[in-house]
Amino acid sequence: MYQDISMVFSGAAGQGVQTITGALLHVLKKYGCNVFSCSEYMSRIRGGSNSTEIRITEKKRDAYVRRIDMLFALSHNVVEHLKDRISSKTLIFAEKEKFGDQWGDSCIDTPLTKFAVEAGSAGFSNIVAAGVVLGMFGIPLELFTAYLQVKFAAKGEEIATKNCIAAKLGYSFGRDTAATANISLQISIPAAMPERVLMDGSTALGIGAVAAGCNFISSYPMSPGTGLLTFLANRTKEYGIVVDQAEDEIAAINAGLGASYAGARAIVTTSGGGFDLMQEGVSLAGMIETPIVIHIGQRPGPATGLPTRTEQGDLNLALHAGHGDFARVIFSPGTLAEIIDTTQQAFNLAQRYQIPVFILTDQYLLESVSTIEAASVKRRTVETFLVKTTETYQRYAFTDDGLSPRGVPGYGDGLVRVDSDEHDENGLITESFDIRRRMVEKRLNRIRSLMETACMPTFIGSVDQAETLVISWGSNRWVLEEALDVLGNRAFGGIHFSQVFPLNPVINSLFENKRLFVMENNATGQFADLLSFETGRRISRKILKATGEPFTVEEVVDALHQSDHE
Amino acid sequence: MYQDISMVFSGAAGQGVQTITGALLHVLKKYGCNVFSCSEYMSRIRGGSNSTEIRITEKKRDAYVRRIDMLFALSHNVVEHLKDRISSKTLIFAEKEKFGDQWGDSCIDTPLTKFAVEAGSAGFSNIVAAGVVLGMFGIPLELFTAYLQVKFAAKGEEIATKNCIAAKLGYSFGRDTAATANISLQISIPAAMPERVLMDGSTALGIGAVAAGCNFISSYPMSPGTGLLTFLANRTKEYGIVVDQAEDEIAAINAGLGASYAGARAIVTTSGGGFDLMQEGVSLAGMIETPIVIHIGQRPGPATGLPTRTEQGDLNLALHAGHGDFARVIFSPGTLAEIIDTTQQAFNLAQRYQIPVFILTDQYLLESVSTIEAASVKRRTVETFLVKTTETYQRYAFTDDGLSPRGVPGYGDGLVRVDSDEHDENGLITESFDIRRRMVEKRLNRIRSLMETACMPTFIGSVDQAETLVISWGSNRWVLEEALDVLGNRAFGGIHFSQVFPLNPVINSLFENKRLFVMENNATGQFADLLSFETGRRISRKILKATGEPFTVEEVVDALHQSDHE
Amino acid sequence: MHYISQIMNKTVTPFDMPDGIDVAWCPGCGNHMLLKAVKSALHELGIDRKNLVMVSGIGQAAKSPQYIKANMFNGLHGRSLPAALGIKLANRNLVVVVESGDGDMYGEGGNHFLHAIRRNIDITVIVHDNMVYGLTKGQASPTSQRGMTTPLQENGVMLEPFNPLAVALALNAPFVARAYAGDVERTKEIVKQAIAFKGFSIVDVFQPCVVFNKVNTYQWFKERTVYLPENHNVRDRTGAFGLAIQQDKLLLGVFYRNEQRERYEDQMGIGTIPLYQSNPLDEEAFQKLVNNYL
Amino acid sequence: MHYISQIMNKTVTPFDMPDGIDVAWCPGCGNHMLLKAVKSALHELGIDRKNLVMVSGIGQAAKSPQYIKANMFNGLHGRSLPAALGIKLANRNLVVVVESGDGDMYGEGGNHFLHAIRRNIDITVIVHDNMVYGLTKGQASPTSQRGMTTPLQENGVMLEPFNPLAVALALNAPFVARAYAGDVERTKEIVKQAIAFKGFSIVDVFQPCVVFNKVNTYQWFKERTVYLPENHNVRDRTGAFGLAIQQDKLLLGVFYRNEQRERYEDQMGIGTIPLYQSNPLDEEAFQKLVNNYL
Ligand SMILES: Cc1ncc(C[n+]2csc(CCOP(=O)(O)OP(=O)(O)O)c2C)c(N)n1
Ligand SMILES: Cc1ncc(C[n+]2csc(CCOP(=O)(O)OP(=O)(O)O)c2C)c(N)n1
Ligand code: SF4
Ligand code: SF4
Ligand SMILES: [Mg+2]
Ligand SMILES: [Mg+2]
Repeated sequence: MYQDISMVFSGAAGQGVQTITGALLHVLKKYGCNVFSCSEYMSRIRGGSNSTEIRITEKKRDAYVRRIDMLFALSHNVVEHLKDRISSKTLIFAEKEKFGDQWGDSCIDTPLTKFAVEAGSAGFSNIVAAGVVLGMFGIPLELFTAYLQVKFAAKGEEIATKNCIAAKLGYSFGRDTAATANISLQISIPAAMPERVLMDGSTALGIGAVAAGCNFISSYPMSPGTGLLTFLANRTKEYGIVVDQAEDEIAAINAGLGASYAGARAIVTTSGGGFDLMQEGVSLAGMIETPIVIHIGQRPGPATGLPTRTEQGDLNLALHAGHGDFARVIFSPGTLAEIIDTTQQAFNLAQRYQIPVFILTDQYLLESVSTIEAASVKRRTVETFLVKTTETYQRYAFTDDGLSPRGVPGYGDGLVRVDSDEHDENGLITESFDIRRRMVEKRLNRIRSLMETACMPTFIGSVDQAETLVISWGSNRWVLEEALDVLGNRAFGGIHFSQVFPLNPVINSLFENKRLFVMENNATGQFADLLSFETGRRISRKILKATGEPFTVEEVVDALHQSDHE
Repeated sequence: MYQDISMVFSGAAGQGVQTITGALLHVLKKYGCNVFSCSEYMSRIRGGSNSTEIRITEKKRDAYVRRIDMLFALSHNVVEHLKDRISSKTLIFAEKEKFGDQWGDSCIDTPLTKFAVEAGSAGFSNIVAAGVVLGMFGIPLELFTAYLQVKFAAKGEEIATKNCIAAKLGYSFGRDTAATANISLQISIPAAMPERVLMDGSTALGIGAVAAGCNFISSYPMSPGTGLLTFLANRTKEYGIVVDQAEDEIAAINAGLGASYAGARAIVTTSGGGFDLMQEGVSLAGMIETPIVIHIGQRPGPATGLPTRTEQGDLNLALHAGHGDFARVIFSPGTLAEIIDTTQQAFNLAQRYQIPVFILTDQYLLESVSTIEAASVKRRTVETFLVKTTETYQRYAFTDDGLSPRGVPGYGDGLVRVDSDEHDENGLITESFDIRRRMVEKRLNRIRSLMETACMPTFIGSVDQAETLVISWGSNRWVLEEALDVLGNRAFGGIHFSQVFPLNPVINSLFENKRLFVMENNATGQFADLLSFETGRRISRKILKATGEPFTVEEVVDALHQSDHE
Repeated sequence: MHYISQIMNKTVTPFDMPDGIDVAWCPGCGNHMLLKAVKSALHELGIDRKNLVMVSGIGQAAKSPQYIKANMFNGLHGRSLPAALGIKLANRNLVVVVESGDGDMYGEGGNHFLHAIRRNIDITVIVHDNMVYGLTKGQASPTSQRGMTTPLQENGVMLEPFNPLAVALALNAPFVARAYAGDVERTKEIVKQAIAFKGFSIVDVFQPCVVFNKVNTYQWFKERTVYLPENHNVRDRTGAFGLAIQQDKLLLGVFYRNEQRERYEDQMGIGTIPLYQSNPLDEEAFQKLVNNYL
Repeated sequence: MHYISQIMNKTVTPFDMPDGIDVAWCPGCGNHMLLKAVKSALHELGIDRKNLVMVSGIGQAAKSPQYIKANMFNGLHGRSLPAALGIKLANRNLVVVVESGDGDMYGEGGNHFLHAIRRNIDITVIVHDNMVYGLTKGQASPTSQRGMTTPLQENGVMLEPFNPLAVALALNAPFVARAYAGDVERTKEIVKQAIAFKGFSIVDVFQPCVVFNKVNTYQWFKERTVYLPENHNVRDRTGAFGLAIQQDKLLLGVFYRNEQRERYEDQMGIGTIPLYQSNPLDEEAFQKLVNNYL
């Protein structure tokens, strides 16, 4: 009897684990469950050992757990790969015919291939597997067959039908197994479930960008940043987006800036290593006061590091990227809603303040799939702040707030002249120290307004009464919430930052008389240091992890439990 | 009567101001004076307005002063260019025939061209000008003619002789002018002056690199970083240095790392914008644990900024350059001796700890000329830390201190395998989380030892008794010392950091019960922030300047004077 | 026509900057003549300066847009081409002309040079090829001749000079030309053809640097350059390659034209409405987008 | 010979890694065959693995050095050539072989490709040209054919494919060759010639990617490739260019050889003592250096 189940599907790259998990997530969501999945995989195209965790929970739980309740082993080395997460309670589903009896008593022989062949081809075994799960949990088969009909519609009726047969064979097997092994899912499904959408972080980012009026992207593929590029590339016609695959990251950001100068709403996407190469471009954005949104999908460094794994190690990089002083904003969303919303904010702020704005995500966030109420997905007004120029237009006119009205070439009677050298109000090279001084101030002054309007963090649990605040940013939003919930100790409250720079000075008051913990997925505690520096407060504890894996709920609970007894 | 004179020579680019100042510095030094010069110039090859200040002082004073005692105007727009620095006391030397009477009473008509033509050609007018100065101050003419003989030896006797005639004509004019205008230099020259060498910062850096056993540089020209590249390029044969002009900065650092991997002692030189492009390479150095020394000659950003001006704006950049966490060291010398010494330390530390080591300088430091006692220029032992490999050699063997013995290919029986991916002890790609964890620690652990052995800062004045410590780093060493001396207030003491990262924890005790001021040439106070973060102490005041000019002694005095009355 | 008179006798064009403006180039530099040729070409083509964007990187050559009254994007060293690409893709109504130096375009910017040509976007690239790094005081550039000594190359340049025409032809650039700044009139004509060409056009312009390049002087170019014959076959790519790598005479003119290559912006289906006029999603379209994931 | 038997029937060379090692390439990939060809070539040339450095960037191809028992510098994506340059200049006794992908070498690393050729340093560059980005899951690479659809190019690739041979010839690369991984034997022979060549040698190797490139398959290459005739004139640069840009048949073999070009390391006067053996200044030399500024 499971009230909160963690199932892991594991096999080699290319074995189609995604076919199983894609189907299950869809059907389970339709049925009304709360579902979540996250994936870990190797940097290779075929072979190796990858796995995807699916959680089915009554409460919304969008976080990675270490525990494996059921493991579907699709290749030999699965148990070796996951040994740290398998316990005596883990049920293993595997084909004994293929893998022998290596997994002992806890293994339920699951003849996927046999059923698949029965349905028409060994290729259907993934569908069989999904069927087994749905059968075990008594999820109506029709939901699955409906899904398959749609999915394989294009491939012709025969294929669709065979898939349905495979599904059904698996389903019956699952139902029987559940009965024998006394397996059941005890999750109450609300009668009237609000409409929910199901997607991964990259998709949310793409939706946010499209909603933000993004119409230009030039980028170079790099995991895990590529998802956004692919999302937009597949919607060029539909939304009028110009998509260019750049020859390198330097080209990407310079093309983005060129486009932005000419009036496009531009974004670039990359990961830490590619971003290193963009830094001179970031500095250019600062100098020419041209908006650009920069998405950094973080992964473990240094250098190539672990290209398909996760880390939150690029905060300092984003914070100090590009030589010279100028204003910037850094968002760090942790939920689908936050991704969609901060992405829109990012574009609007970039335009309003004529600055580079960063969105920091990571592999874990981008590739985790979860749900969100459709009605809560909000569109912000697309703000452009462009002016039609007159003949006397000056791109860098001095104004009270340091923001010069921004024109674009070809719109109005003026000329728009931007210069990476220090320049005067007209954009002409200058060596006047006086103008230099004023231009430096101009570029920095907007930080004040950016601070005052910075997003407030989210409170998790009883922040007021808590003695200790546990602070997270970015992808750790849900793991923190669940850990605090599991811990159930009112001495702990949570605070999550979906904007990490600049920080709203108001937060200082939150921290009064509190012990502060910061949890983050890097080796040194970059946000802890930033927070400590900006607020002048001591961080009592850094909960860190930099192995390339995300935090598990269990280890955060343990870490907090332990501190409680310190 | 001058006891400390500031002379400025100003003209258009290409007019040969350096001929005058080069000769004067040399002759005055030979005579036994303390001399210093610094230059400011526009980013152009011909025309515009540039100037060089020469100071002749009794005490050693290697700092820029705002005050101009004598101004040699070689072109029309000089006074316009320098108007903020000219006072009623400024004597202007100019050719009235050329420039008319625009400069009023304070102008001494100095017919440079006339004398030059008399000597054989208008081209000698710079020599005449130098002669005028030496004549005014009664420096023996022979010192000058000896200099000219050597300098023009290669060009034949006739040229040398004509130069000497020009010198003499200027000299007589100077002597006469001094008599009429009652000008004299009152500087006591010690009977036994120790031997001193005269050079600019770039030369000191070059000497440091050669002494450090540097034998490889691949770099791309960028002001003010090019000086070092040129220095080494002109000495390839003499010292066996391999010099490669790279196609871009990315190539430069990757070539440096390739060479270092193969056993070279490699350096790269650049400025902020070029360094942006090197960051992925810095990250690679961190990952493959391969030594590299990186010289950043700072200049004002963002972007192209003011390419020939000065700033200390790249500290944060160096501190956080490259994605991922790994150890690094940042030096920030402020005197010729410090440049020569820290450069040698940089190479040794890079080799010992297998890390990137930075040397941060700036245009002001690199292009200022001053003297140093020859005997105080010290050579450090060149430390290599290379091992001859055996067949079982593992490049990333785990050891107690995290430092694996470093071998190079072709030396010994082992293979040297380095990898930008996360790797095992053999350098092979790994996706083991456990090895990852240990490798991250390995790369970070050496920071502890680096902190403990970090250079202590230099104390200026009465640090113990002072209520307020004024802190500088890099090129502000001398301006701080002079300002404190001029101020003569025992409530102020100075501390100068020639290493800014990591900081030796011992410094914390120095700051006990002191008010802390930090002065630096940037807009936001980057070192002040770092210091405050690392020591947990409040910085009471940041004295900042980011106009592209260095600090003047006067403004630092004013700033401190003012705080004194706060 | 004599150099000085060419410069002084400045054509009045709508692209002239106000008289007071400080031109930072050295007297006698080929840049002045090339500037004149470019402004005249723009004028004679009847281009509206409000729709013209001059794009450059950093260097002496890259200052050109500072001296042309038009829109300007004076970006980073070596990065003019990506910026120009972004501009043109964001608004194809704009005339986009890139002016930069040999170091900027073929050194720091070499990778963009390769891939911009592959894209074939309708921009014109004019390279002030003085075979030296001017602004940074005389180091070798990619086009420096072997053996030339410089402050950095005291034993002479050791690398094979970069041949921009040959490389452009290898990439099937659709318009490849070479000019000589010393001949303002014919340079202007070549530049006009390049700008009028509907696709990526590259004009490498020999430009004497009177301060740092004492090898490739006005005299040197005068002796070695000769125009392609009238009957030169501009469609023969291999032939053009042979002429481009020829060393005894340096040929000038349009080497190659290929109107067949499809433009990037056309293939992408970019219309005439600039991106700054795109309409954001309305609520309905937004809901539709979200509802794809129901 | 049939693919599987070629791979299985693995020659035992001193460059083979221990058997347990996990080769991360897909079954059936052309990389396996190319690896075999390279290891055999190294073996037959009698190269001592202790003096061999395999250099690469990042990508599927760039994993090759992981599978070759020799010294290895597996650097950054696109940056293999500068690293190789540094290694060779630091110790010219080392045999330096670069192995990387088409994206790595001609995309991210394009600028280094240009300028490494200009230098003419004695290294060998073997490009696994699968006309796609393998490791990042199938986006277009610089050599992708126009029209090929990918996850990112759903309307097909729009850029002109990069022609590595033509560009190398434009830069006067002294050794330019093309091979096909499907023919291990002849590929091995070409690689041997390249490594034996005393200067910069480039071998572009067609390498089928069985997962992401469904256009340029084993079958496709088999139908289109043909070896250069025995009597091909390897000294005719313009002729080689014509053959390199030819589309109907894709030619294989050594297109061009030019022993005349001086090597960079020779021009620099680099001797056989590696830099790790250089002697630091003694006190006297140091004093002399300082005293220059008296
Ligand atoms: C990233 C970067 N690297 C180096 C520089 C320094 N720099 C400015 S211009 C230039 C060379 C210019 O040469 P070229 O493009 O030939 O122009 P020229 O001055 O000869 O006209 C260099 C190296 C820079 N501004 N930015
Ligand atoms: C700076 C940087 N940008 C992007 C990447 C991501 N990346 C890794 S390999 C690769 C492409 C590899 O293509 P190719 O060189 O053709 O090799 P293949 O996998 O096809 O053999 C990319 C884009 C990276 N590692 N570093
Ligand atoms: S340095 Fe050379 S290229 Fe630059 S302006 Fe002067 S003459 Fe012209
Ligand atoms: S993805 Fe393609 S290139 Fe990479 S190993 Fe697989 S088949 Fe080979
Ligand atoms: Mg040039
Ligand atoms: Mg490839």
